[in-house]
This record gives sequence, structure tokens and C-alpha cells, in this order.
Amino acid sequence: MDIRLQGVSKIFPPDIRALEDVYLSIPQGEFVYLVGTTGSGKTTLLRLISREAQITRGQIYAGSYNLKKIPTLSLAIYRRDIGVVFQDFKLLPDLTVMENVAFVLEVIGVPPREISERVGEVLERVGMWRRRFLRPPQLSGGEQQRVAIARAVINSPAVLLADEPTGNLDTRTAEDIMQLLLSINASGSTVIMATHNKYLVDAYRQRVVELRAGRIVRDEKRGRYDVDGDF
Amino acid sequence: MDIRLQGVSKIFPPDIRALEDVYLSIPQGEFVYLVGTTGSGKTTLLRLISREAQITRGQIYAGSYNLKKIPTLSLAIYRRDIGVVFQDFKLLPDLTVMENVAFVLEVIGVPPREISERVGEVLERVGMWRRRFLRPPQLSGGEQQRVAIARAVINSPAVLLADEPTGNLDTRTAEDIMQLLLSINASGSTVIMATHNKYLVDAYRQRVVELRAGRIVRDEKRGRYDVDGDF
Amino acid sequence: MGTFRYALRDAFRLLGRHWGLALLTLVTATAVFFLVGGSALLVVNTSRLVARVEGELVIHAFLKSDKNMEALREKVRQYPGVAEVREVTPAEAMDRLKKSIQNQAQALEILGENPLPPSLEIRVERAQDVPGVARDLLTLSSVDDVVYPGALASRLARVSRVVVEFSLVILIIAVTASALVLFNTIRIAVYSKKEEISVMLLVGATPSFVAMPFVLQGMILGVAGAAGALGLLGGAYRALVGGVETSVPFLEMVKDPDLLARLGLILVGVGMTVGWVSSWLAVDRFIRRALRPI
Amino acid sequence: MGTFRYALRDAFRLLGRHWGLALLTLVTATAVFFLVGGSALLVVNTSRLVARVEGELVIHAFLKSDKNMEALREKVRQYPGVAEVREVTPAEAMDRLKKSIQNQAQALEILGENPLPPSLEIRVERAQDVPGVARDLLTLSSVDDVVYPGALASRLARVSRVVVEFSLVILIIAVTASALVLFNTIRIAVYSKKEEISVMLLVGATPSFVAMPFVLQGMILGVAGAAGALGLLGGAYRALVGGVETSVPFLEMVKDPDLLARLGLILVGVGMTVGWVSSWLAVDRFIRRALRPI
Ligand SMILES: Nc1ncnc2c1ncn2[C@@H]1O[C@H](COP(=O)(O)OP(=O)(O)OP(=O)(O)O)[C@@H](O)[C@H]1O
Ligand SMILES: Nc1ncnc2c1ncn2[C@@H]1O[C@H](COP(=O)(O)OP(=O)(O)OP(=O)(O)O)[C@@H](O)[C@H]1O
Ligand SMILES: [Mg+2]
Ligand SMILES: [Mg+2]
Repeated sequence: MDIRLQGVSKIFPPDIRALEDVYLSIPQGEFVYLVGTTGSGKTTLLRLISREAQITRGQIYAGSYNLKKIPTLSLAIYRRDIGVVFQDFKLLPDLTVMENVAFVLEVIGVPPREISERVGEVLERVGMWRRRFLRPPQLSGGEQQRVAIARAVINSPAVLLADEPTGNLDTRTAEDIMQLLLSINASGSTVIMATHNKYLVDAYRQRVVELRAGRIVRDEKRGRYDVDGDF
Repeated sequence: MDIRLQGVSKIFPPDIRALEDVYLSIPQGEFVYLVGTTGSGKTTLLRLISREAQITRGQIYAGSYNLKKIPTLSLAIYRRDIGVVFQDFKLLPDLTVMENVAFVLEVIGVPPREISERVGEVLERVGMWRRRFLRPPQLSGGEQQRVAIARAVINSPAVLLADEPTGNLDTRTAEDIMQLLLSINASGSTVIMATHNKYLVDAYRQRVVELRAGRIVRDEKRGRYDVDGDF
Repeated sequence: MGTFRYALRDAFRLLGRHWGLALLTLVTATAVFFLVGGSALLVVNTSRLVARVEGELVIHAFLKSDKNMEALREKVRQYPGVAEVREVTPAEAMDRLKKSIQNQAQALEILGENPLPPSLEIRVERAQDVPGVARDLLTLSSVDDVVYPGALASRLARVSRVVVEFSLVILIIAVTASALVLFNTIRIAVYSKKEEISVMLLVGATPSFVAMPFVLQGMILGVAGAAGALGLLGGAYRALVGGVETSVPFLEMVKDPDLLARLGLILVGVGMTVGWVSSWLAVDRFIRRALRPI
Repeated sequence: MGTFRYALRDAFRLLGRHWGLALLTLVTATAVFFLVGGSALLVVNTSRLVARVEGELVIHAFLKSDKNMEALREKVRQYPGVAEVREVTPAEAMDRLKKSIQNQAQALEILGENPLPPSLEIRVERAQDVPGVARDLLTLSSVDDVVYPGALASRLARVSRVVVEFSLVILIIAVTASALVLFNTIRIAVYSKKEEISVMLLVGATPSFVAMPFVLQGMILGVAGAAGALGLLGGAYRALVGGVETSVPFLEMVKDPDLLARLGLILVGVGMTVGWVSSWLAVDRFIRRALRPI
């Protein structure tokens, strides 16, 4: 599922220009870092792709979907193909770790046996199997973040949108998660990761798209976190 | 307000040992980094100090308060003297940025005129004055974090507990916030900051307390983030 | 169907979470549906009564003598609207009179000779034909007097109309009230799960999947309210029928089990529909809002 | 006092946020307090009636002759519980009789001589003294017969007791129901603000500061319900009094404006108290839980 943004602007009322005239094309299977100062529009860009936000101007396509005018039912189907790690996790506080992850599969009608198998697998992978019966308020910030990642990847999405997936993690755990994202990418998924983690971006070189005040100011094949040293 | 923990353990049911046998003394006016891998007990330690959590064993004092058995009304008074930047912000989604910050002062009965003055001042300081009429869901992650910091410092607390206050910030903004915390510390407040930000800890050398699986394994006067290179 | 089981489980969880509210809703719904059912029974009984009075509409034509009765009878039978014509001899009339006043019957003995005239008993088909037939009978020279319960019938019809209108008003008010209460309850349930709903929609749940537990909850409350009302109504009605039977037996209330079963079915159906529609409205609006991109 | 203004503003915001629920609560509270007020009025009127009948309790002692009436009167006046004793001559008794049967009065003429005996009319102080005084009177040799409305009085007293008990039951049920409904409403309001409450407590708000808006909300709903009930009740009672005055004038219902004002005040007070207590319970439990450390 290739993603194409053509001359996309997103203006929040009254006149907050979160994104301006963005052209961006991400072929299926790529790994892209989104970098930029706080408030530069990274989350907004991811939200346009997950259709949490509607573009103000321009065109946006994901595979065969025209996200500008996608009907409700197609939107549900489309979203089953993308996984999102939200910056604020959006875990459900009343459900256990297992239920939070299983939830995604229940919602799209996967049979129970398969659910429990796949949930076990992915929780092992992010190192949260031991904590599977706790609820989000009982977890540390880093643990919650790992559950959010597990939830996003469990359905092997064609596109994974990860918004600051290592913000609450120590360097070691962040690297583990990075390995996980890379292996998901290796298995064919597109990964778009908004991050402030200079260390990771510089260590695992991939395509880097830099935003500044809503405009793309840099798009490098195997870029570094920060070439001008200004954030 | 000196903080003293004597042989403190915190065990969550069934048998999750978040903290074990912690001895820690933080005199009024110190700046302390709390470091350690994810799940090592940093947030739990801060919660014991804000009395969100009750210790399982040991003694804990803050100034003249015995936090193990503090009456409800004293607790309210005590909490007015400490500011907390929560790891998950805990901003109220229905209030604007201004209201979220003003709220703290309303709650303790500061007169309206003084409130608006102080709110303006602190929002300028964290660079959120321009966004004062937006609500948290309309802010970027970094912007929310700065509002949370503004709310914590507005009452010039004797003790500031900051839990990962730069997790969603780019390097530049993180440094601005660090300057803010240092200036608050310079004006006499104790600052206890749980962080994964290796860069800041190494750049602004202060006392470092390292936790590992709930135990203090290092307590250095002017320490570095990571001496063994294992997180 | 796993989806339905999941939705049903969630519906009951929702009910449990706000059990106080659920109880309040249930009591209100029961009260309201009791009113609906009660007024329906009132309508049924009134129209049955009207129908019976109408069906029994009989005109008595008192004759001057018992000559030519055969011919007269044949003639009257040809009148439009007349269903049946019967001769009543003076002796028969006296027997009936005696029967109707029972213990005071001996008093009639003092009359000596039977003073009652011969008469024709004419049954007409519909209430509205009565005045016409009566007028025609009066033109006959052999007819002395004509007596018919036209006034009663038309008054009863009027009462019946009022009862029906009154019941309709109650029905509308009651259904509106129950819809509002159910709508409100489901809105609160939706509200309490707003985070969960928005996350579900973000991970690809279809709107109908998200709505189902809430709609089920509304339907359960509606049906339970209707069923509760039905139970109460059944008891109350049975007691009423018993009471009426011993004290005013000629009222003859409806006891037809088939009809009552149909009524119960309709009541439960109304409860289900009201629950369904109002909870759908409550949750649909919310889902639309949650799906609207920023 | 800024704190109170802040709390009041929040209370109204809360009401607005769940206006459907607020309306439902208001209607229920109004209905319930209407019942409370109505049964209070019933009690007041019944006891007034009983008091009046008791106050008029009069024993008639019919005498064998009119000899020694003076002495007898003096003697009876000494009896405990006796308030007043009056002689009634046969002529006076006849006059009264005539007055009471009015148009049939001529019929009495056929009696010729006045057959009525002389009597004493003895007014006692309290209903419970009547049987004792009557018994004492019967022991006197000059007394022929004693007539007193003891049966009516005691039956009325019994009715009054039943009315009071019945009203008490209604009162208890009604107050419980309104408390439950209000509790439930406030619980939902608290629930919808749970995040805000826990943050408030974390930044040093006192429990009473946090609770105030919710308690105010409960009190507003309680008072509004009581006031609404009072309005309805006032209208209904005025209409009832008017109707009774023209059709059964001897019932003489309570119209004392002072008493009715007091009743209204009590009703509003009950509404306020119920609102206060139930909302306090709802929010206090929640605050305690929020304050409990993990
Ligand atoms: N719903 C909204 N209404 C108004 N303004 C908004 C809204 N959402 C985002 N913005 C504004 O758009 C700008 C870009 O926000 P965005 O969340 O995309 O930043 P970001 O790059 O993700 O920042 P961070 O690194 O802090 O997460 C911000 O200034 C923010 O205030
Ligand atoms: N309420 C709770 N119930 C059960 N376990 C808990 C609870 N709170 C914390 N824990 C456990 O205690 C351990 C320490 O948690 P804590 O939040 O203090 O870690 P942390 O050092 O802040 O980690 P991070 O850097 O990820 O924020 C974790 O393993 C967590 O699962
Ligand atoms: Mg962001
Ligand atoms: Mg933490």
C-alpha cells in the first residue's frame, strides 16, 4: 500500500498551519523517520494517514483509497490494514494488557483461539508477557508504551505508524523496540516513525523526512537526525 | 522540606517488588536525577513522595510530615507544597491551556487577579502563551508536556517531582525546559527528575540516583547517566 | 456468531456498571408500559362493550292487537338493516318481567289480568340503522309504540370514542417518555465508554459493531420494562376481572386468552422497538461524531 | 466567597452536561415530593376533622322526669373530663327536631302531645373521656338513657391513625426513592468528572472543596423538585378545597395560610436535606477512594 501526499495542507481553525504544501511519497515496505521540533507537524502527518484528521487542501492516497473522501465502511476496512502506536498510547484503563491487545482482533472478528495465540506471541516479543494480567494504570510508562506497540503490530499491518514509540524507554529497551520495528519492516510492512530519538536515528540509518513549521525541509535516503544541529 | 526514606519497600499485590529497602535522603534545595531502566521503580518512588502510593515497609518523611500516616487535610496542605509533572501529563481535556494551569491556584483559593497574572507569566516561560486558548487534545505531545510543567511549577513548590519531563521534546526544547528546572532549583526548590535523557544528565551534571529492579544501586554527587553502559 | 456474543456480554457489563441508572430506567419503563397496556385494555373492553350493545340492538314494537302479526312480521323483515324479527306474546313478556324482578315477582299477582301488549322484537344489524327502522315502524298503523336503546348506544359510542382518543394521547406521551428515558440512559452509557469507542473505531471496528452492545442494552431495558409491565398488568387485570364478575356481572370483561396474548406480544414489541430506536439514536450520533476527522 | 461562586458555577455546568438526567431526576423528585406533600395535607386534614368531631363530642342523657334537674346538672358538672352541661327541655328538643327535618315538619303535628323527654347535653373535653362519663351517667337512677357518638369518634380516630400510618409509609418510601434517584444522578456526575476530581486532589484541593459542586447540584435538584411539587400541590389543593366547599361544605378543609406556608417550608427543607445527604454520600465515597493511596 503506497502512500502519496500531493500538495497537502492541514490548517486548524482559526489559522494554525500544522502542515503546508506537503508532497511525500512512501512506497510499500519503506522505513521512514519523521523528525522535527515539537509542534512541527509530525503527529498531524500521521493523523492524516490514519484519517483521524482530514486534509484541508491537496490530495492524499493510500493504495487504492482516496483518503479525502473515503466512505465509513471502507475506512474501517482500511484501518485494519494500518497499525498505530499513539503518542499518548490510548490504552483502555479498564482492560488488562492481554485484553487491550486482544481487543483489536476481537473488533475485526478473528476467532478466539487464534486471538489468544497471537496475543501471547506478540506480548512475548515486547517483553510484556509477565505483566499480561495487569491494567495500564498498574504499569510503568515504558511498559505501557510496549503494550501500545504490541497492539499496533499484532495484526501485521501493511503500514505501521509509530508516534514517538521510544519516548518513555531507556536506551536499551528502545533498541529492543527498534529491532522489533525493523523486523516488522523486513517482513514487508511500511514503517513511519515520528521520533526525537537522535541516537536511534543516527544508529539505524534509514530515510529521514524532516518537518519544520509544517513544511518538509529535508528528505534523505539514509539520513541523520539533525544536520544543522538546531533541534 | 527535606525528604527522607528509611528502609522503604513498596510491594504491589500479588508480589511485585517495585521498591526494596530504599534509604534515600534529599535535603531541601537539591537537584536529583532518578535514572534506571523501564520498570525499575522511578515513578513509584516519586509517587511515594507525593503520597499517591503508600509505602509497604519502612518510614518516609517530608519535612515535618510523616507520610505513612498523614491525615486527609494535612495531605491537601502538603500537596500544595509539591509540584508534580506526571509522566502521562494528567491534563484535563475539557479545559484550555490557561484553565488547566489556573486550576491549581483556584483549587487552593488564590484570588482571581493574582491567578491570571501568574498564569500568564509561567505560560510565557514554557513558550505556551501563544497556545493558551487551545485544549490539550489540540496540542502536540511536546506542547502538552510543557503545559504539564507549567502547571507543576506555577505555585513555586518547595519540591518539584518531574517524571520524564522531556520524553516528548526535541533536544532543543528539552534544553529550554532543563534551564527552567535549573532556575527553579536555583530559587530554592528541590527538584527530583526521573529521566531517560542521557544527553541532559551528562550535560548538566547533578546528583544521580540509579535504580535497578527497585533497589538503589548508585548514588553519585555529580554523576553520569550510565556508568556501566547497560541501559 | 461470536460478534453477537461479544456484544451481549458487553451489554450486560454496561448494565452492571450503571446498575442504579438501569434500575431507574427499568422502573420508569415498566410504569410507562403499564400505562400503555392499561389503556390498551381499556380500549379493548370499551369497544367490546360497544360492540355487544350494538350487536344486541333490539327494537321493541308494541302492537295494538295480536291480529295480523304474521304479515307484519314478514313486512318488517324486508326493511333494510333488519337482521331478525321475533314475536313476543303477552304471556312471554310477563314471564320475562317476572324473571327480571325475581323476588318481587308475587307483587305482579295483584295485577290480575296480564296488562302487557303483544310485541315484535326486531334485531337490526348496525347501530346506525336503528333510528331509521324505528321511524319506519312508527308509520305502521298497527304499531302502538316503539322502544329502542338508541340513546344508550350512541352515548356508549361517544364514550368509546373518547376512551380511544384518551388512550392514544396516553400512548403517545408514554412512548415518548420511555424513549426519552431510554435515550438518556444509553447516552450516559455511551458517554462512560467514549474512550473505548474512539479506540475501537481507530483500530477498524465498523460502526454497527461498536453500536451493537448499546443497542442491545436499550432493547434489553425496553423489553424488560415491557415484560415487567405485562406481569403487573396481568395480575391487576385478573383481579379486576374477578372483582367485576362478582359485583357487576353484566359488564362481561374481555378474557379471551388469545387476544390478551396478542396484546402482550404487542407490548413487548413496542418495548423492543422503542429501546432499539432510542438507543440507536443515542449511539449513532456519538459514533458519527467520533468518526468525524479533525 | 470565591470558593462558593466557583462551586456554584461548576454545579450548574454539571447540570447542563447531563441535562437529560437532570430533567429525569427533577421530574421524579417532583412526583415524589408531591406525594410527600399530599400525604402531609391528608394527615393535617384528617386530624383537623378528628379534632373537630372530638371537640364537638356531646353526650345526651335522657331523664325520667324534669325533677331535680338543677342538682343533677351540678353533680354531672363535677365529673372528671366534663366541660359543660346544658339542660334541654322537651320543647327545645322538639324545636331542634323540627328544624332538622324541615319540610316534613308538619308530620310531627300528628304526634299531638310532645313525647320527647327532658335531657342534659354534656360536652366532654376529650374523646377518650366519653365512655367513662357515659357509664357514670347510666348509674344515676334519674337517667333513663344515654346517647353518645362514641362509635363515630372512635371510628374517626381509627381512620385518622390509619391515615397517619399510611402517610408515614408513603413518606418513607418517597424519601428513600428520591434519595436513591438523587444519589444515582450525583454518582453519574461524579463519575463523569473522575479525572478532574483525582487531579484536583493531587494538586492539593481539600475534599470538601472537591465535593461542594456535587453537593450543591444535589441540593439544587432536591430543592427544585420540592418547589415544583409545592407549586403543583398548591394548585391541586386550591382546586380541591374549592370543589369540597361547594359540594360537601361540612368537611371544612384546612385553609390556614400560616400552616400551609409552614408545610411548604418543611417540604423544601426535606428536599434540600435529601439532596444534601444523598449527594454527599455519592461524592464522599468517591473522594475517599480517589484519596486512598495505591
Ligand atoms: N486539533 C488541533 N487544533 C488546533 N491546533 C492543533 C490541533 N492539532 C495540532 N495542532 C497544532 O498543530 C501543530 C502541530 O502539531 P503536531 O501534533 O503535529 O506536532 P508534532 O510534530 O507531533 O509535535 P511533538 O513532537 O511535540 O509531538 C501544533 O502547533 C499544534 O498546536
Ligand atoms: N499499581 C501497580 N500495581 C502493580 N504493579 C505496579 C503498579 N505500579 C507499578 N507497578 C510495577 O512496578 C514496577 C515499577 O514501576 P514504575 O512505574 O515505578 O517504573 P519506572 O521506573 O517509572 O519505569 P518507566 O521508566 O517505564 O516509567 C513496574 O514493573 C510496574 O509494573
Ligand atoms: Mg507529536
Ligand atoms: Mg515511570
